[in-house]
Amino acid sequence: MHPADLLLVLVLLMNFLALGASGMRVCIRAAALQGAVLSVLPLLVHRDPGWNALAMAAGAAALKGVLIPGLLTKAMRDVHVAHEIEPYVGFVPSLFLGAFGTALALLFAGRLPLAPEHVGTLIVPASLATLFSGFLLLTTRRKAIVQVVGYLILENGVFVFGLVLIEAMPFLVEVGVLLDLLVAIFIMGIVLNHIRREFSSLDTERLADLKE
Amino acid sequence: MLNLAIHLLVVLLAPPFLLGVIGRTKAAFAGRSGPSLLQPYHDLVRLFGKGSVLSPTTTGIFLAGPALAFVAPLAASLLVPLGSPHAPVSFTGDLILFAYLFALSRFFTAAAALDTGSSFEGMGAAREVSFSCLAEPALFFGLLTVARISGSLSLSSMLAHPWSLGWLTSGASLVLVVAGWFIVLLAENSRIPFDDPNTHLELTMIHEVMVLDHGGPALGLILYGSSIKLFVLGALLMRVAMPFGAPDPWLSALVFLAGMLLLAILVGVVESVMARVRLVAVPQLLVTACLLSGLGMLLLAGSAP
Amino acid sequence: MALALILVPLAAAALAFLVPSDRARPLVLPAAALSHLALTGAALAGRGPVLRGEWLQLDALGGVTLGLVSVLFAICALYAPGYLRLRLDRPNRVLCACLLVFLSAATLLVLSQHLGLMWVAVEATTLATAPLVYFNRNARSIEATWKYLMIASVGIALALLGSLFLGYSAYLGGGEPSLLFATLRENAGGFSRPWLRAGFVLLLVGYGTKMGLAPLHTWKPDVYGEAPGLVGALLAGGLTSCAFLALLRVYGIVSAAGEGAFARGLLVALGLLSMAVAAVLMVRQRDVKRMLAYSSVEHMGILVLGVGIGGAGLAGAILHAINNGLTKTVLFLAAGNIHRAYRSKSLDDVTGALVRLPLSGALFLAGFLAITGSPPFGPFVSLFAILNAAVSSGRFAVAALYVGLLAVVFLGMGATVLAVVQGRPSREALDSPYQDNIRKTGPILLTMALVLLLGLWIPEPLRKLIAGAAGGLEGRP
Amino acid sequence: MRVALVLAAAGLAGLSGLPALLPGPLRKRGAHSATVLAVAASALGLGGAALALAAGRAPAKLVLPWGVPGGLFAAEVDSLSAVFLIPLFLVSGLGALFGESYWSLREHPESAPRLRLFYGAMTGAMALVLVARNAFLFLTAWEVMALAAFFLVTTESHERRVREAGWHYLVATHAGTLLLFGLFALLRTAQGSFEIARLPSGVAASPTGSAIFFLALVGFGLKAGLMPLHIWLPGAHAAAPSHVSALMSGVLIKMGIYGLLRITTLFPDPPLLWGAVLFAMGVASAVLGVAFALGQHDLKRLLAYHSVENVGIIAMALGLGLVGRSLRQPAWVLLGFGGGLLHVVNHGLFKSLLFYSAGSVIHAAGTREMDRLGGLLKRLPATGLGFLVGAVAICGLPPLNGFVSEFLLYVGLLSTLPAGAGPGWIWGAFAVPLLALVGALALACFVKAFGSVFLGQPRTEGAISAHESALIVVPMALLALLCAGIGLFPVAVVPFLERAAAVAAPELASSLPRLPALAPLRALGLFALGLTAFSAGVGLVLFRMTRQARRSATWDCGYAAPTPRMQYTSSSFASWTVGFFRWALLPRAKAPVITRLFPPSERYESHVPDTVLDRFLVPSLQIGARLASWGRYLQRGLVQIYIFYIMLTVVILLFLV
Repeated sequence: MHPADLLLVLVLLMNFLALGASGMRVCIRAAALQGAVLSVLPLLVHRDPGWNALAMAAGAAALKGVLIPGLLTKAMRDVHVAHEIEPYVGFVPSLFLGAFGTALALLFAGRLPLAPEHVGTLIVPASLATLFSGFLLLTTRRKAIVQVVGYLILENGVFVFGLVLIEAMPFLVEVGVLLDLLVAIFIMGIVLNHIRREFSSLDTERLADLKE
Repeated sequence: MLNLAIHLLVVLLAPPFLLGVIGRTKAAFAGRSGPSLLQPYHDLVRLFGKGSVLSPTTTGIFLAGPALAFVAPLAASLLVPLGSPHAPVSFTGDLILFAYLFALSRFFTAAAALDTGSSFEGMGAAREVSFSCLAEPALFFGLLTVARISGSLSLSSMLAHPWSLGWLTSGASLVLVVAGWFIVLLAENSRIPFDDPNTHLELTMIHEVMVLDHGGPALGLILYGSSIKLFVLGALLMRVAMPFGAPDPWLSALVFLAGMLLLAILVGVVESVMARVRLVAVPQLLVTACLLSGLGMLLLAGSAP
Repeated sequence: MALALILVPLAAAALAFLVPSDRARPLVLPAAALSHLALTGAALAGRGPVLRGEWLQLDALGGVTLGLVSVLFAICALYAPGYLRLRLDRPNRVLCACLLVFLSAATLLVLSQHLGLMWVAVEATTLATAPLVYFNRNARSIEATWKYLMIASVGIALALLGSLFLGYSAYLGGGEPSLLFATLRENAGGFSRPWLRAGFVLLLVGYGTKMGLAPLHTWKPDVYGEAPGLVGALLAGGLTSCAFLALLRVYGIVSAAGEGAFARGLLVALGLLSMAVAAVLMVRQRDVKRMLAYSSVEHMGILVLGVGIGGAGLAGAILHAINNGLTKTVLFLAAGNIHRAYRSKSLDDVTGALVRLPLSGALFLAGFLAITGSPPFGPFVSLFAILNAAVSSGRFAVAALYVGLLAVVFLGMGATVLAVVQGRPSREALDSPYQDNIRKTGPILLTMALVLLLGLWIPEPLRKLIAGAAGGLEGRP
Repeated sequence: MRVALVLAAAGLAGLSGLPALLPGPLRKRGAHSATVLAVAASALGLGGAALALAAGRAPAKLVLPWGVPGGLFAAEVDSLSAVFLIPLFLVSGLGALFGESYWSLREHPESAPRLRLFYGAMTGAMALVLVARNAFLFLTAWEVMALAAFFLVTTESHERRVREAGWHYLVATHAGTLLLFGLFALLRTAQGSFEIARLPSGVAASPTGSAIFFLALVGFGLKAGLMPLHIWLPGAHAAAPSHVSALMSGVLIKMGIYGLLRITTLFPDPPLLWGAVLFAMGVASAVLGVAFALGQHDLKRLLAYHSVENVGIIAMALGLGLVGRSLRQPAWVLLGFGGGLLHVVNHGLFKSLLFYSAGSVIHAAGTREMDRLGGLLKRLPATGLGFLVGAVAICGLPPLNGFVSEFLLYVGLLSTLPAGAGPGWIWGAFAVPLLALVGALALACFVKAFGSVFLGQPRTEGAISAHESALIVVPMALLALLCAGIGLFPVAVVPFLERAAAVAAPELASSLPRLPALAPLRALGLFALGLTAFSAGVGLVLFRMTRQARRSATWDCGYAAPTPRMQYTSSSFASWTVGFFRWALLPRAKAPVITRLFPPSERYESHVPDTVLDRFLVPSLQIGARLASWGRYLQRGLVQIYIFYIMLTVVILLFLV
């Protein structure tokens, strides 16, 4: 077993935690923990981690594990709304869907050709399962904050896949991660703030005036 | 030239006589002695001598109607061979011109009727133009049949065809066509059962109500023109209906005149034994004529070599 | 030269950010735009061969797009001062700066010859345009911005994943681990097929979201509806063309790998679907700008359909990107003027534009006729070229659907456009203070003249450029 | 030289409207110069077309490079083009003259400049359509023509009726243009280039060939107004200013005929089916067109439906010619194409005349409702006379031009009849009675129109105070003279028809007989002359005899107080014939139910809507729009659903991998 697989199992568990959480706080923490775990992964996968990899890991951990969840928690507190998530699809069905997706990801990944060093690792299935969980949160949750969490998890899924290329094409992975974070901060820091000011709510149903 | 002169003479002199014959036939049926055979001539002369009254509503169109009612049948007569094998004027497709000359006259008589502004004459004009929409195809189906059998596209050669032979080969078609044409003849000349010139109930009349406001020479021209029309259409019918060709021109002329007399008597008989049909039945009768002659054409097309 | 093209607008953005006056600041825009245009012209004139290993270069395809973006931006920049003078109620610092940042990002996108760098540039254009959408600072515009960012970010994330897939496909194929397009195309033959195909799908969805292909188009009506006409024009004409360029670059790799037929099948399907969805949603559309958004969805569909048909359709699609960009600019700017005059963009209030604003109304109508493919305007040439490609490749069903959908779109769009321009304006509309003037109609007129010109005569250099771009994508020199 | 002349005329006409746009003090002079330029362009174009006709079989061609993909500025003037160019330039020039006072700058300061601009553009574009020999050039000219016509139709777009008509027109014309896109795309695959030139034999029998023909039939048929593609025609003709209606009806719809004919000439071996289908559509258009015309109470809609009828007659003739080509019957070809093309010219002349007269009536009396007019012959004598000439001509009555072209068609149809020689095609003969029916119905319709507008007594105030302006009489007089001229001297047009027919049937060009050998036009002309002279003589005598006549009111049949409103109306006049066609016309009537002995005042209304447009197309489009509105559920505003779409797309597409 690859040492990274242990952590990847943790990542998968965090997906389920986020899907099953009924409170926003738990949800945010699950994403934060997932982000922090992921930041460490490149160091394990890399055969010869250099300084920049180390710096990347530290930066990512700080952002994903601390800064963003902190901001989200603050936003949540500022709105003074109920912390219940109020999903479109219930928690239990969400969990089942998540499990189904994970199973599918395992099946699907098994049929893809892999480089010898990646055969047998959980990288590809974990990535796909995380992506799927992110999508699930994005499409079934009502609160804007939880959607942001969903987006973060989606990003994490992409990041996990980046691990397979971290040696061949480090640039793509690193830049991608950084810019994605920039977007996340953008959405939260600025837009959430404006939404709160305009609507004094973060319920996305209030954000459905523009339609046919 | 001589041919033309004789032709014109016949066309100008003979038609009123037909009206006289019809009148006498009807009188005979009614058990009266009736007017003289020459009475229509007297009527015309009298009308041409009279003055006239014009409505201030009318315009020149009012006079154009009578003029064309006279000129068009006369012009059409030039295309039909009477007794002789050849008409004075003959060319490919002259049958179209023949039919359209009557249409020309119809246009102007109907317009002249509308010119008076009277709703009764308008009504008559409407009926006249509407019913001829149905008469026209019947006439044309017949012409087609005749053209097909004779293999020719000009009236002269169509009618000069040895019809005794035609009756032998395509008798069924010809019977249908002749029947259809006879109905058309009655309708186009406003005879019973379509129209009754003798009643004076404007609401029921077709052709006659159109000319209510015409008088004097104008009315004379109209009456004269309609008698020529009867004569010309009758000639067309009889040339096909009578399968007697005669080698001698004089003899053939005689046969022709006898045929015309026969036709006039026939019309008189029909007028005597039938009543005018209801107005709504008029289109049905005309559609029947269409179907008859159309069927004639169809039979022919079906049995084409 | 390449760096200058990217840095000049960036510097201008910084300058705009520093200028204190809302009145003076917009003037930075035309200045920067014209210098960018001049630089573009010079770059196009001196375009050299594509060098291996260079991350930023101007090839034929980039040349076409750069020219389009630069011209469009110049037109919008010329229009902007007049427009912003009307909107002094809002601070325009962020708007002006972000417009220029967008230009810089778009230029980067066009010039980049590297899959990752291109992705970064696409991301940057998204970030630069989000504040533009939020210019009006009301509930509707924040909603539009939120949806734009959410959907575009998801798309971008998928594009990143797709890029990674493509990279992994290359990695499995062995050879040089490089994401430069030239290298990718050279080595494409050995790539791992499943990863390549999956990567293309993800990139198609990702950049397709950015382009606005149905059913990924959902942000478009909201964003185009709520953004100022000027921004709508830049998004519909410039940004979508850049996204199209990104998609084309990816297509170039896939087709070099011998998977062109697979990619084209997907493109044809998505293209027709986009046209159909747009057509359906355009019927009885009462909001003028949303209608234009759906028209944009339709034309994005046409672009990928053209690529999907292949052959002459590819060149037709590239030409259509230009025509669509120019014509959309006409439509959005004219719609912007109409919006200002009527203070509404709904058919309930907007009617009789030809009476109220003879010039803007006429330009709007002309733009409509142009975009629906009427000769003698430019889009006719490209739409017809795509049809010809479909017919001559024997795809009659596609051709018939294409023509049929164009007809439905005409019906839907025409009903709305004619309702806008014909009839009599209301009292309130007649009394509103807005008046057309040369600053607000001149740029539109100029654009319309270009659209007409492209319908009657395509300059030789442009034709060569398009032929080169299409040839480059299909592996021909 | 000929091409250059025609192209110069097209260019001049196309730009002729520009001076009208001049602002301020130059406005008036600009409008005048626009008219002068348009007339000059017409003169130029007529010269070019006449030269081309005179030159005979050697067409003149001009090819210039053109910088659009596949485009080539290829223009050619052959006899076929020239036959269409003549009515085009004639009617456009006269129309410009007519419009100068009919739509003067003084009365219509807003729309007059625009009208002149698009009038010129449409004229120029039509000329270009007729000479274009390259698909790109053709389509460009075609659409400029179509769009200019749209702007002309919507000249009075502040009226709802006009907007609706314009919209219907725009949709129809754009649908047609899209079909033409398909047509030319297919033609290119068969041809190898965008050139409009002859195809190799065998293409016609292939699916591509059939597709080309049927696309052309529908695409061009939409412009020509063949039933049931005529949907836009009545509304647009009624909505446009009258001289524009004249140009549209007289010339624009013939562009559809021209296009169709031109496409068929590219095939050396058209199948029998093509001609038969065109022929059948022609019969349907002719019969139903005139039936619908009878049901109208709006003068211009009535005239518009007659355009449908006449296009039907033209299509019958061209169909006959095409059948003749398939069956190698030179006589049918010559009579069909000759008759059809002559009818194209004739219809251009008399329909313009009728529209000018109608325009003069509307201008003078302020209404187009025939039931509100009446007695105008006394107030507008020249207009009335013009209308009368047009009416007699359009009914195809001798001695005017309409008869000549219908005569050629009749003879052509009859010549399918004689048994024995050659393959039979008896359907041609069976159309003869139908054509006669059409003639009789047209006669009924024009008696109704002429009678209720010009004869009797004025029915309303507007009709009483009507007057006519002198300047609009000139174009009408010229057209009336031309109608009479062709009717009385039909031999004059024989060589042109022969040459044009030879172009239309290239493979038979050398074996075509002479037209007089088939149809005795000389005899016909002499007969017409004689008829005219004799009728004039009899009329004169009758006039002299009645000059002293007493004047007294029309006999009222005993009615106490007849009023002009009690005259037989146009609707009543047509009620019999509308009744014959109730199955197709589906007239709507609102009749009061009289229950009391002394009923209060009541209204009776009857109306004949267009069956295809109002009963079928508009309702089905509304249903379509309602169905489309379900599609809006796609866009419900929830970002979650939107992201779900993205996910779904990814999943589906990945499964396709």
